[in-house]
Amino acid sequence: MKFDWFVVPFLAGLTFVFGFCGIKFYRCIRQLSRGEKLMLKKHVFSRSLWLSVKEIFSESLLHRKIFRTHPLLGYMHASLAFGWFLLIVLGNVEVKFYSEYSVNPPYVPIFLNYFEPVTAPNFFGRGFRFLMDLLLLVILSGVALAYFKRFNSRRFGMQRTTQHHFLDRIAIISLWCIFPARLLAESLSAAIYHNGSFLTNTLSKWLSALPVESMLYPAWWGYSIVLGAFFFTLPFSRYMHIPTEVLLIILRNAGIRSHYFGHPYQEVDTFSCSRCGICIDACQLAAVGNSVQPVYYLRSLRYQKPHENLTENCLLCGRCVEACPVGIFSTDIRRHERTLGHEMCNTHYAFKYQLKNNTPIEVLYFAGCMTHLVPAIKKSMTSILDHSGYSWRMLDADEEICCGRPLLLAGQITAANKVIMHTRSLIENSHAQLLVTSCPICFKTFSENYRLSIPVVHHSQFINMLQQEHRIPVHRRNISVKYHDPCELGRGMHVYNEPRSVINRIAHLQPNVHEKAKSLCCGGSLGNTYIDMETKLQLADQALQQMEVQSADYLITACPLCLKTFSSVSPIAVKDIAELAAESIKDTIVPFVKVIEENKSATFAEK
Amino acid sequence: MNRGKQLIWQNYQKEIADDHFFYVRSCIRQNFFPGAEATFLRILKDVLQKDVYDDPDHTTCTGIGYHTDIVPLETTMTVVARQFALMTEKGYSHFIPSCVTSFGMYLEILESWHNHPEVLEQVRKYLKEATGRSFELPANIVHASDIIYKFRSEIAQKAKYRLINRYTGQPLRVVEHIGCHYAKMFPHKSVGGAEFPRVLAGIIEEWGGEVIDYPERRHCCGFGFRQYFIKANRGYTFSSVKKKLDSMQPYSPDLIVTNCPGCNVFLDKGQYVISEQEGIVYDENGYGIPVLSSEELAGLVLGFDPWDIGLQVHQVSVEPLLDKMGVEYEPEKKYLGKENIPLGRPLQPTVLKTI
Amino acid sequence: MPSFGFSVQPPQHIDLDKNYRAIFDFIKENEPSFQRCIYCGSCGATCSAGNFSQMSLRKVNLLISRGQISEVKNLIDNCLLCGKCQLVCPRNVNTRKVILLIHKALKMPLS
Amino acid sequence: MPRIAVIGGGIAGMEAAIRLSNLNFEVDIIEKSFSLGGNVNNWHVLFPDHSPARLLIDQLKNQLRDKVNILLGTEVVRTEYNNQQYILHLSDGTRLTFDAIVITTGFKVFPAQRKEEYGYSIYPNVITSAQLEELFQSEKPIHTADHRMANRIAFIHCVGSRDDKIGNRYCSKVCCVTAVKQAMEVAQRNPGSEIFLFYMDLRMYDRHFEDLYFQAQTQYGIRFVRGRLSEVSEKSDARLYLKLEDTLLGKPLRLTVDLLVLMVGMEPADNSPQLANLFSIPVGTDRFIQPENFHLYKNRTSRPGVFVAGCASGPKSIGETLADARSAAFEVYNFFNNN
Amino acid sequence: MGYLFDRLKNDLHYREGMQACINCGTCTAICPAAEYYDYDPRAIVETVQRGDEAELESLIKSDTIWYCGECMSCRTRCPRNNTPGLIIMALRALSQDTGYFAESEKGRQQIYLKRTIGHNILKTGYCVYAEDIGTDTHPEQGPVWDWRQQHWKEVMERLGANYQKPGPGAMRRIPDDAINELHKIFEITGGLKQFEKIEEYSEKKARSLGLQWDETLDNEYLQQTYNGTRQNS
Repeated sequence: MKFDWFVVPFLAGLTFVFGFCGIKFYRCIRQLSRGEKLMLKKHVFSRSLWLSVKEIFSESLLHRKIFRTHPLLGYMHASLAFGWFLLIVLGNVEVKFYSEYSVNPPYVPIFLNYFEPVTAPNFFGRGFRFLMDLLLLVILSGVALAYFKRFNSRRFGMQRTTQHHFLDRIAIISLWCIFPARLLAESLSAAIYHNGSFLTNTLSKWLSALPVESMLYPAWWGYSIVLGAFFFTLPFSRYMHIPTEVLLIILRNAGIRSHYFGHPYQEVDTFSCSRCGICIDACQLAAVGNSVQPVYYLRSLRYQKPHENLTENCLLCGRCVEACPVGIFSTDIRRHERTLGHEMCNTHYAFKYQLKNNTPIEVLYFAGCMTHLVPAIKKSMTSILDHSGYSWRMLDADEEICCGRPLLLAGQITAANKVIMHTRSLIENSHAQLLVTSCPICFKTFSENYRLSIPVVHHSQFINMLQQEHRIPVHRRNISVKYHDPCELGRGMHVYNEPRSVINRIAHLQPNVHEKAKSLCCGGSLGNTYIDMETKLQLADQALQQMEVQSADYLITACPLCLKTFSSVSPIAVKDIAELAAESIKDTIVPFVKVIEENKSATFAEK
Repeated sequence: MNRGKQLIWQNYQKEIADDHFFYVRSCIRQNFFPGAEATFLRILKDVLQKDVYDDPDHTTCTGIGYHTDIVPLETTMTVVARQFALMTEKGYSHFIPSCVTSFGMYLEILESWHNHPEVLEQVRKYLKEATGRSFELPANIVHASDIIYKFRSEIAQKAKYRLINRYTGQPLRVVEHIGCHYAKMFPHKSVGGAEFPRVLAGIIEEWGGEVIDYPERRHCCGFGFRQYFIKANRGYTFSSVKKKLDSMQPYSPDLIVTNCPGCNVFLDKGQYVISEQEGIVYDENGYGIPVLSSEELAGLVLGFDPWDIGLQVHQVSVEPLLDKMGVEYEPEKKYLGKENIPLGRPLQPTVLKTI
Repeated sequence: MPSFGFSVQPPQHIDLDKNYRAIFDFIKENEPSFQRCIYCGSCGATCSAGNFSQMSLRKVNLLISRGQISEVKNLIDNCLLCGKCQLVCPRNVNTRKVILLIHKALKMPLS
Repeated sequence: MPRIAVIGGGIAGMEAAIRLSNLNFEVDIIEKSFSLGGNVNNWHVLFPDHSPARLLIDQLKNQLRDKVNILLGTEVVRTEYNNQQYILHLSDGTRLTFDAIVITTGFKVFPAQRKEEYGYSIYPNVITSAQLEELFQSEKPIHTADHRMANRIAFIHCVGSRDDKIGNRYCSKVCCVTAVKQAMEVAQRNPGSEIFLFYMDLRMYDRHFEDLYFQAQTQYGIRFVRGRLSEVSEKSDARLYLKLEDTLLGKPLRLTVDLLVLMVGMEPADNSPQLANLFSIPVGTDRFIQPENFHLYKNRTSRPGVFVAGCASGPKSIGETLADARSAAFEVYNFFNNN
Repeated sequence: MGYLFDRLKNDLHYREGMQACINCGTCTAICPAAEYYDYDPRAIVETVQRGDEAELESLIKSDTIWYCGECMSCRTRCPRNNTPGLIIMALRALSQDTGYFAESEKGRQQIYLKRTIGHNILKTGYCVYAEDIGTDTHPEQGPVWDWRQQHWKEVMERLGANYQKPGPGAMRRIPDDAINELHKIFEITGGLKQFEKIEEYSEKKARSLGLQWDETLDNEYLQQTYNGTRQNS
């Protein structure tokens, strides 16, 4: 059994990390409900575990997603994570090759060259040495990049980068030191035993001038110490994400989600944030100077800092979730945290409206609060539904019922449930076969919180269906438009194609850089109760600029709220997709408007 | 005296006849303070040697019925017409109501007749049909307090007492309360207008007192007709009284003078009610603030026996005031009837002190 | 004391001399746009809750600025936070935040 | 060259005289008081830009200098008209002949004591907006009549305007914004004071007026209450007790203030009806001089050669008054060049 | 505008009281009722001015119009020379004419007023007759009043009243032909008709409420209107 005192820092650190994580993970899993524990068991002891393994490999080690964001950034992360991983694996294989013991303490592979200094290695030995050097080189390049990124993040496709705090700095410094230290130790031993490869050899030649024998032992100490330092700070720094992410991936693939604030899954989520800062650019609020992004929010959560504004000040547009390489549902965490402490709203609403007639109908139309402020949509939907030939009725003509989502988003769960119960009973009692709504916000709520016995669709889907079945005529018009995906409809409900096919039947749809999952938020989101109207309009303005709407005749959207927010700042007219469809039912466009449109699109063609 | 008020008063001077009056009585005053009307007539007849006719045939003007909305306008108008007819038949043209509600109502009706002659004609027909009487409109119609105002200096000359605190030599601090219907409807038919009425202020100052102006001076006494006569609404009345008393208390008044029978009742009885309900009395000695009508005050300064004037039927004892003024009176005679028949004495209230 | 069958009441008016401003100030501190309100009533006109209750943010703002807190709770209790008022407000008052702040203020010891 | 009499030496008269003399008319200003500038002499700073009123008057005076013949302390007592000329008999006994007349007699502030229930001239701490302007002249904080710091101040709109009871149904137009301007000025001088504005409608009709309103609300925390003052009474400590209704809440409202400012409206100057009479030109039910036509000929009167400008023909802001004076001058010019 | 409005417009009180309201609130500001009840004369004038028949109907069916004390302080202050007080009187007349007064608790009190004041007028020629104002129904009148009631006649005579005797003087007996003239006037001018209406509609209401009803003041219905079901307002 080989031992030397210098391995103590490393060994202690390693034990500490494993101990810490062990306890932490055990705690998390114990907090899971019985059902969730079952799901976890089913996942771990079944073939589906393979999914997790694959994901751990591709995300935690190769960082596939980050590669997609920016190759250089991806390489940086992959080189460090995957490189180090291979180093450890290879180290262990090499040990098997030399050591006479079948089992070796964990430090042996790390400090192999101290315990088993191979003199004059044979062919295999040289192979190992070469691979080791190669990996080390790769890792070092990663370190170099990381170091470089501190000064110039733009080269890595990041406008802004995270401000780190104290513990993170220690951790990051020790991490940066680990591999240079290893290089030094390896090179020194290479200088003595001449067992290095291209990297260590070259370096050993330069070092040979120095008293290498007396330097070697301290070098090993140094290597062990930085490793130890890293391991000790890891649990308290961003690097806790390395072990946590593994658990996260497993839980996620087991189908476990968070349902309330403080759910173990959320703790895992929180700890899995590597503070890479990719969410900062994704967040439109950053552009107007609010540091409220998940990276900061989760950090403040993790260190129990006061963060009320962080909780409230979020559009819940979900762009950060889309961008997050780890796939953290930070918006869920925020929404759940909002429920804490301010369940303030009423829980007994004295609704007056009752169903006047409940003669069975085919389509039940729910305009939604915001739609009532955009009569054009109501009007268009009326004519569309009349043309559709379906029997239909409008549920919220009295403008007094609500889907309940605004309350949900503000964390007023109990109140929201009352509203939901009421509206749900109205829907169910209407004996309709299909529920159509014009508001993506309502659409999401109906689909997620209502457990309705009838299908619910957004009007863009409904219109698409009608057009496909030729239930409503379509007249093509010579206009070119841009389409804006509403958050709740796109990222929220993954409805991307129907609106586009509707538009394509009627007008020329211009490409839009920020589309589908990458779509921008209009700024008017109900999710944010914090920022004032001015800021919201500022966001809308920026969004329009980024979408380069000027090139189009109309900006088409599918959400009354987006429409209202955009139209107050938009340089071009903003229309709802329903308006577009309704207008194209008959050639209702006044002639001279057509002329103008044609000239416009002519000039557009010249561009 | 305040310059600004003088300027205002100049705009509200009205003609007040100086003799040959036709007097009509007040329901409330007759019931509650019969002595006040007796005193008024005594002053006019004996002190001022005026000709005043007290008609046995006249009736209520139905004012309270009118303002409790049970008597229709036409009916009230015709009853009023009848009073005028009596006046005309007896050969008078100067009309003096004792009651402020009546006074206001007479003015209101005359105004309506003036604006709508057809209504006047209709009323003449009604009256003819009902009673065979016909009438002339009064040449001059003023309230009893206007008469006292007109002759305030004559009274002052004949006065035995002045509104001076004989212990301090300071003028008595007097609160004036004008019945709402005296000036609020027709400021130009009043002395001094609705905002700073002169009618009582003039009397008080003339007789040596100091008038105090307090925030709720113009607030109604709270009678409110149906509000008082229905028990369920009566809180309205005494809440109003309380508001007024609370507002005047900081000025520690010695006396409240009013020209309206109703106000007289409620400001007086109100002090009893509030003392019972809230335990509050509005003067430091616990006797409350005496409330006198202009007639009673006139009688008092002229040296009439307080018990002839009828000050014993006030709930708030007047003796502290009499002492301040130095009025001579026989305390033991307070509760005696005619020919000094003893009638016992009222019970003591729980809080409010009485003598 | 005889039973009078009625009782003397204090006057019912708004008394700006004992005007309770704590809640107004709290909201003003946390959301300055609150004091821009010109009481035009646009919010009340579009209010969903207004269709089944007396809710009107205009009225709520008034009551708060006049210190008439007692009536506020059962008004805003009807609010659905739908945010229509925010879109129609000519003075861009951040109405949803204001309402949440009012709820909060009413829960605080100061009220 | 025709000779023009401008009756009234306020800013309207001065501006008209300047423009007329620029058009090479011979101009006399006939002013009954002993100084030029009229009411504006009493103002401190002007809305919406807070520029000093004195400056405006001085500028006008400079332009007048030795162009125009100015008769101070003079009034017109009689007029004759023969062969298209007006002979004016003046209070100093002289008789002057003119080819045209411009009436710029302006306005007088509403005498607030006529609104009896407001206790003006009875309660010392009730003052008018005009008096407040005078207080502003000294750059000191605002105190009450009994020398206490004014910590609670109320401004009452529509005093002498929009009021059939005192016989003025019309709106005086400038009081709303003046109240806001003055309230802000008081807020600056008396920091921490509570200021209330009681209005019926806020008529912020012109450029930047609404901005002033916004500022007053957000920067100075001035409190606007919709309701008209009904009654003022004095408390034993000489503070004033106000009774109104908060008409937006439909509830009676009470408050005590240290100082009450009445936003007095405009009434025709005392001599303007007589003057109208002398020239036998009609006045409206509001007693302001009636122009021949409200849109086309708002400076002409029914009488050829007699013109009107400024507040003599109804309430106007200073800007409007000056513009009106200019257009009057041009009307005079047309009068002579078309005949 | 409709049936009710046309009738309202014919009322002299309405014609004299209603010019054109600018909702300034000077009336409510000094209204004694507005400080005691949840009451706003301005709002009433506004309702009437708005001319909505349905609103008017629910107004004259409500307690609201019965809160006014008819002190007429409002008349003094109105910058448009309206008199809310007179408008109220017109509304009350209409409410009694249509029988809607019986729909509100405050309105129902009219029967009690009719049976006290109304009866006094026709019986005695006085609106109030002190002997009926006992401290049992009017405890607020206090001990001195109580004493007077015990020695009613004596005190009256002590104070120079011509108590219940013919000829002039306070509290005299008003001659029968005077009383008869009053009756005749009431008959011709619609006074009696109004009394009958109040009786008729009140009786209907009493029956529909299942309350005991008779000619006196002591039956359930009248006692309830007099003493009220809730304290104050």
